[in-house]
Amino acid sequence: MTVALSIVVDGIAYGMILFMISIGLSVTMGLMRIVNLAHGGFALLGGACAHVLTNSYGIPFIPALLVSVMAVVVLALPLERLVYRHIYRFSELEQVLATIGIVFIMIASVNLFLGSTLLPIRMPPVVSSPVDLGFKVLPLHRIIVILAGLAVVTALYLLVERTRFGIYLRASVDNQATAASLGIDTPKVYLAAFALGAALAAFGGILGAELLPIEAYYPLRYMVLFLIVVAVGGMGSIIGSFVAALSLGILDTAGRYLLPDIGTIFFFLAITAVLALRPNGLLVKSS
Amino acid sequence: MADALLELDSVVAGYGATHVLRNLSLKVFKGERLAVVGRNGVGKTTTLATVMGLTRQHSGAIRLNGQSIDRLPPHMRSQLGIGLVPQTRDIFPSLTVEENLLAGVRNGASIEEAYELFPRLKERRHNGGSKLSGGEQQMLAIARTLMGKPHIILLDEPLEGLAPVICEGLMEVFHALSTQGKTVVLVEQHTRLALDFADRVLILEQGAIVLDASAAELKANRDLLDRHVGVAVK
Amino acid sequence: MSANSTIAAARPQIRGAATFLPPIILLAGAFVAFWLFPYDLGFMTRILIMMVFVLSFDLILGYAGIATLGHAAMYGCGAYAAGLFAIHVSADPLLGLAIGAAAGALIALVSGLLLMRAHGLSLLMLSIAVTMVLQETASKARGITGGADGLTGISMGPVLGIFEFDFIGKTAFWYAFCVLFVILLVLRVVVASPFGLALRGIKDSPSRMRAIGTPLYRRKVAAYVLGGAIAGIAGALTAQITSLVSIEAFNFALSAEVMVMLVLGGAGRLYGALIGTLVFMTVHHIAAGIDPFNWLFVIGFMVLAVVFFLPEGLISLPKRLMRLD
Amino acid sequence: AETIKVGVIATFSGPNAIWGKQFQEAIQVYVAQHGKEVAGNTVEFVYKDVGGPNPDASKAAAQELLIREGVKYLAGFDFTPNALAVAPLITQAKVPAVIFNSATSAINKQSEFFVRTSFTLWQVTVPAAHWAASNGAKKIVTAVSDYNPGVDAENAFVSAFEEKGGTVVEKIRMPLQTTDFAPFLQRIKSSGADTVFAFLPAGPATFAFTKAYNENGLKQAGINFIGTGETDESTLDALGDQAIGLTTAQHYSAVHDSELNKAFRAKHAEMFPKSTLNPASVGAYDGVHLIYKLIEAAGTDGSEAIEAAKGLSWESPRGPVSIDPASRHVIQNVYIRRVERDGSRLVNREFDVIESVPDLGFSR
Amino acid sequence: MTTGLQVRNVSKNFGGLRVARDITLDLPAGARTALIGPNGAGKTTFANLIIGALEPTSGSIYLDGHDISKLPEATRVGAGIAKTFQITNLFRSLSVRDNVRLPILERERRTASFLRRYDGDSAVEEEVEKTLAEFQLLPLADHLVRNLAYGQQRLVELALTLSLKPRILILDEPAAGVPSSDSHLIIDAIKRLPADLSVLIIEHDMELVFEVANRIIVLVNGTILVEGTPQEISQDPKVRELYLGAGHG
Ligand SMILES: Nc1ncnc2c1ncn2[C@@H]1O[C@H](COP(=O)(O)OP(=O)(O)OP(=O)(O)O)[C@@H](O)[C@H]1O
Ligand SMILES: Nc1ncnc2c1ncn2[C@@H]1O[C@H](COP(=O)(O)OP(=O)(O)OP(=O)(O)O)[C@@H](O)[C@H]1O
Ligand SMILES: [Mg+2]
Ligand SMILES: [Mg+2]
Repeated sequence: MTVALSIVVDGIAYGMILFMISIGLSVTMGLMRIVNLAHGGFALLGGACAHVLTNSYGIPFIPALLVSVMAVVVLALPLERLVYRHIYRFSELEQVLATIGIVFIMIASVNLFLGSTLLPIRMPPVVSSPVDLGFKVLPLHRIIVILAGLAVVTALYLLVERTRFGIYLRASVDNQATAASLGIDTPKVYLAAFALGAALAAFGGILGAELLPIEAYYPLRYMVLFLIVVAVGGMGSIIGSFVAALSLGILDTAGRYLLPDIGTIFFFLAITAVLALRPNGLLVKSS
Repeated sequence: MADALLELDSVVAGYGATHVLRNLSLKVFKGERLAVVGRNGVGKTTTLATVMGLTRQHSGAIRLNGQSIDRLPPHMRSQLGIGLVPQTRDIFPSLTVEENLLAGVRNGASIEEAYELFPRLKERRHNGGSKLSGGEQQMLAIARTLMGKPHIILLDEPLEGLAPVICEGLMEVFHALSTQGKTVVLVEQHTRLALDFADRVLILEQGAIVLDASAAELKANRDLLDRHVGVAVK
Repeated sequence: MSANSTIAAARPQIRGAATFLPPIILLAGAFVAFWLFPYDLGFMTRILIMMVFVLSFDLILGYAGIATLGHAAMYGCGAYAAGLFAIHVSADPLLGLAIGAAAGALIALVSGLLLMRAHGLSLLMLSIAVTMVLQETASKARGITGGADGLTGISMGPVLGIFEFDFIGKTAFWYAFCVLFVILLVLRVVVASPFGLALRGIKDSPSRMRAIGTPLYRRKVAAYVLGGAIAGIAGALTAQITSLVSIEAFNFALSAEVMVMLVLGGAGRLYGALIGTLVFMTVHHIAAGIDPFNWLFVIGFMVLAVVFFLPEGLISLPKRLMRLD
Repeated sequence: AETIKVGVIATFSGPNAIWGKQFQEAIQVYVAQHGKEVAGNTVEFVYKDVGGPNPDASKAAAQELLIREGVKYLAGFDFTPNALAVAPLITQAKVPAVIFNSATSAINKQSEFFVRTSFTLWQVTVPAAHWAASNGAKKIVTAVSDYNPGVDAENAFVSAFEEKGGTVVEKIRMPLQTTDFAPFLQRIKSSGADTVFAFLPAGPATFAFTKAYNENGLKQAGINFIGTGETDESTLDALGDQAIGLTTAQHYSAVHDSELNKAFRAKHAEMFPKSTLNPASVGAYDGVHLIYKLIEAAGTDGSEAIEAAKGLSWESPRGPVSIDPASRHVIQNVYIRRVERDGSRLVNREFDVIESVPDLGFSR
Repeated sequence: MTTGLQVRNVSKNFGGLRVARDITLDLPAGARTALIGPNGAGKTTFANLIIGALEPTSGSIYLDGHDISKLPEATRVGAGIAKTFQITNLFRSLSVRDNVRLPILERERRTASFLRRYDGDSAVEEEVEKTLAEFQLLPLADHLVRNLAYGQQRLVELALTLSLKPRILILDEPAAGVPSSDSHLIIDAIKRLPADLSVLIIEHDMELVFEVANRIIVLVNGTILVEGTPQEISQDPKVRELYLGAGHG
């Protein structure tokens, strides 16, 4: 019984971190439909920035977090104007190639300035202090991530499904020429969505750094993990990504509790089963 | 004659490096009903798409109300009052019918107007755009463009795939629009329909206008049409 | 009608030159490389093996349009099968290749039965999952595979009973080249066959393909198995020439790199696969030699430049240049 | 007099580039201290990047070095497969290869021409187990990453600990891909052990594990930590305060207290102010020292050089070392250290020593 | 044995929407049947049920007396049922010639062979050229389909489907997008079809329907409203009200 409870609590805590670090990809890849392998790159840049701010300049965590997210947005805007804007029109394979190129350059840049070792982000000690939930001890940090995750999923859901911006975004992605002929300023819509994706990537990267520590090769090391969440969640579905991240978190945690020896095999076999049964995502019944 | 509402002046345009329109010039006047006819592949769609800014324009000028618009991106042209109903309909598949309409709403238009025009759409309002029948898609495409309250409406074979009753109704709608002062440009394969509807008819061949005549003149002079468009006009 | 640039393909008349020229260039290239860079045979052999591997992926991705990120599965299985075969059964290289091909084909068949029902992102993830499971299995089966330390103790007999593998790597080079050449010829026949045309049809419009009565799934599995067999051969070559198999053979990075090389060169064109591999590996080698810490910049910018200026891949460069004047 | 080339095969790019960097810096420090001239010959180092564990690239690099560059000694080798891949080549070419890092005992069996100046897992893990047993550990749980080095470490620790009469209550193998260690820490906590022996690859895994060790309250629960390379100097600062108090057994600490090491550290700090020393550094430093000695003794004759290496002993920055003639592996002291804060940096402070330990895994 | 296609009590629901309700009809060999009806009546859906792209919720379909309701699409095509797409669906990055060649090769069961060239069979090549000529597509033969104007693509669509030489042919709005000046190409092609072929035409162009069909079925809201000769249908007041409007008769 306590094992089951532990699995659920640890699983949700882990799953929420998965959600936070991959939700940005859900926006760029799922909604905007760019195969954005550079997603981790934005998380890396955000994390590296937060590392420099907290470690080298001693800036407290919260302001460093905000500044880093802003910095990534500021970087993403010209990048979108100059590079990504052309990438939208590419075929999927060309997008793979282009975004891999971008991610290589991001990695090389971080590597050049900060080296290839871990780039820890200093947090106030209280953040990592254990909180006793009665049946279980959970670090405060995880509780913060859980709350942040819930806030993000709600806000994004409302934005995409309930606002004109959401409609404009989905329309522009479906058919840019037609959306433009209807008077939708597609470049601006894309720019905003892309900046949102990059901001979420940075935000998630920094909050998730406790588990997936930032280092130059971060984007490549965890690329598969990000992709899995989006695939299991279903392209373009915010709620889907959320459910997928939590389920994967619980699944992976259960594997570690119950079948530690074959944890990895179990995890991937489970994913295979899920994708075979629900190829379009957890929440979408295959027709 | 008054100044043209829309004017194309020696426009050369196409896709990539290919030229489809070769020195095309035409004028459309306010409140006019203009039909464009021609065989397959002569550039009718390309003409409309070029006005909208969706092709690559190599040279020439496009003016709306005397203002040059050929540097403007499509959405600015749309905001200036040009509306296009594309031949391929291009319904947004990941939006519902209602959201498709909302995507086009501007200038305080209400989607109830669209539902009045096409009750069928109201029945299917929560259906995904990709799950409509061919004719329903056509209705949605027309309604969606009208949601932007355009002054000049470019219709690319809007009747294709619609039931005859609906076609009749639609032609009446187009008529009504033009009596409200809107300008309608209709590309149509069915020459008879086009002649019945339009004041003036342009015949396109190989990316250029080969004939510009009033509908009445053409009706009277059938062999002129035959020569340019083909044998099947009955 | 519109301009000539929309003409699809060369008419049959000029096919003669197109048929024989490229293999001759390839052959000549090998001799020139062998003669010019006698000290780089080890590296050039790696390129040749990689070319075989990328070619096998071209059949699947470039022709049939099946995008996977787990092509290393077949490569790794081929490598382990050939390695274990050499240790426990026979040191004959050609037999080993056959075993590698069989292993690649087998794993492609088994996984393909599942994978070929999937599409898009979920196909990508499924193919990754298959590779991960294989890698983890190889890592845990230390008694058989040597685990993370690698499978050691492979020592190969002479090719055809005549050509011993030598220290400088001459035999290895020509051995790998001959395998590449044969595979290339085989693939040329395959892609110009009705089967090859059907694969291109599948890539273009699966729903239409079904509507003309093609058993889509069977064709896709067949293509996957054929690609898998060739990937298995590439893996077997590595095992035989390096005399060691490591679990890195199943690496995700390898699968991804193969895709990058293919798209870089031009997918759906056999010679695109060859050019992409050659350019990617050579640039990587030279850049890493000059500045091992920062070569990633070079690769990153090269890849970006190619997608932006040569969207059909490096193979379209001559066409582009010709169009300039 | 001639120019004698030494080929260094290591990882200079990719996520594991730290190895090549540490090697190269140590080599340059050694050369700066001792000059390039050995017995009238000039020694030149040629570096080859293999980008990580990649035996194909390693073999091709060795071929190129041996044939084109005509190197007389090979050196480097961070990952085991990379070393294993060159075994047939060096045997055939009779060129000694000095291993600066790869820690699997079996490598030296694959060729007579391998000599190793680093350590093996058995060499440091057995002393760790013995030390733990004689310092109050009764019940132990092992938690290792599930790959060959981890399993090696587990075997070494368990056998040595049980030999000393201790009990191993649980053996946990954690998948390499693990990012969230909370479930494992939970198991460790509830296993009833008083000490956990951990082995993980340095980098993200160690970071997340030590973090989880603290956050899940293991320290408060009185479960001691003992490890080997987890507090490697290259990641120590990144681990931060959570690492303080962690106990490890290793053959070298950057703050080892000796004149030789002080000189090494000072020169290194002068040449590479942003960098830090770690066990890989001393492996390379001593490796170069060994190569110099071999050149003195045998010039470019590989077979003779290997003979000369056997039994050679010298004073290293890590303390006294010698080459075991049987295993061609370095015999050295293993130190028990604890992480402490020293000014702005964290250090591995030595507080106990097990002397003259050979490669205990070679004969297994 | 009954020849041709029999549809028995077929229904299809999309969630709560009933698009086909208990449809029963026969398509005997040699028939020229037109299926008309308001937009969204379920015509395309019905065609998809016959071809096997959709599975019926209930009911069965027989071909020459054999139940084919459970067979996959590809098998049904192999058995001689073919359909054109209402929304053009072609091999866009292949040439026009290859678009016609592929179905012929498939029909001849050649696409599993990989030892000979795809253009190596003279009989097939002859047929390809003949088909292209019939639709006046020869000048475009080497163009990629994606570079053709929409109307030209419609012609390729038809040519491609006819190359399958089916016994049951379903044409979903074959003339949509084809100018009236060229619709004779389509009418001619339909008229040239072998006499024993059963054709089901879905079309809103009444001129075409009246020209080629000898029987018309009117589908409204997923059920068959009436069935009859062109004469009867064009006089039917209900059909006029629901579908034809004032302009026809
Ligand atoms: N996307 C494209 N890329 C390249 N060429 C194109 C493209 N679309 C159309 N074309 C070519 O441009 C020419 C004109 O096409 P357009 O679609 O304007 O003709 P159209 O008069 O509208 O024909 P239809 O009556 O068939 O709709 C055709 O020859 C066609 O092949
Ligand atoms: N996959 C689907 N899911 C839900 N509804 C669907 C789906 N496919 C079709 N429909 C609905 O079923 C109805 C019938 O569609 P169908 O395409 O068969 O009409 P149709 O008679 O061919 O019309 P048209 O003449 O306009 O082409 C339409 O209202 C359509 O919206
Ligand atoms: Mg058109
Ligand atoms: Mg229809």
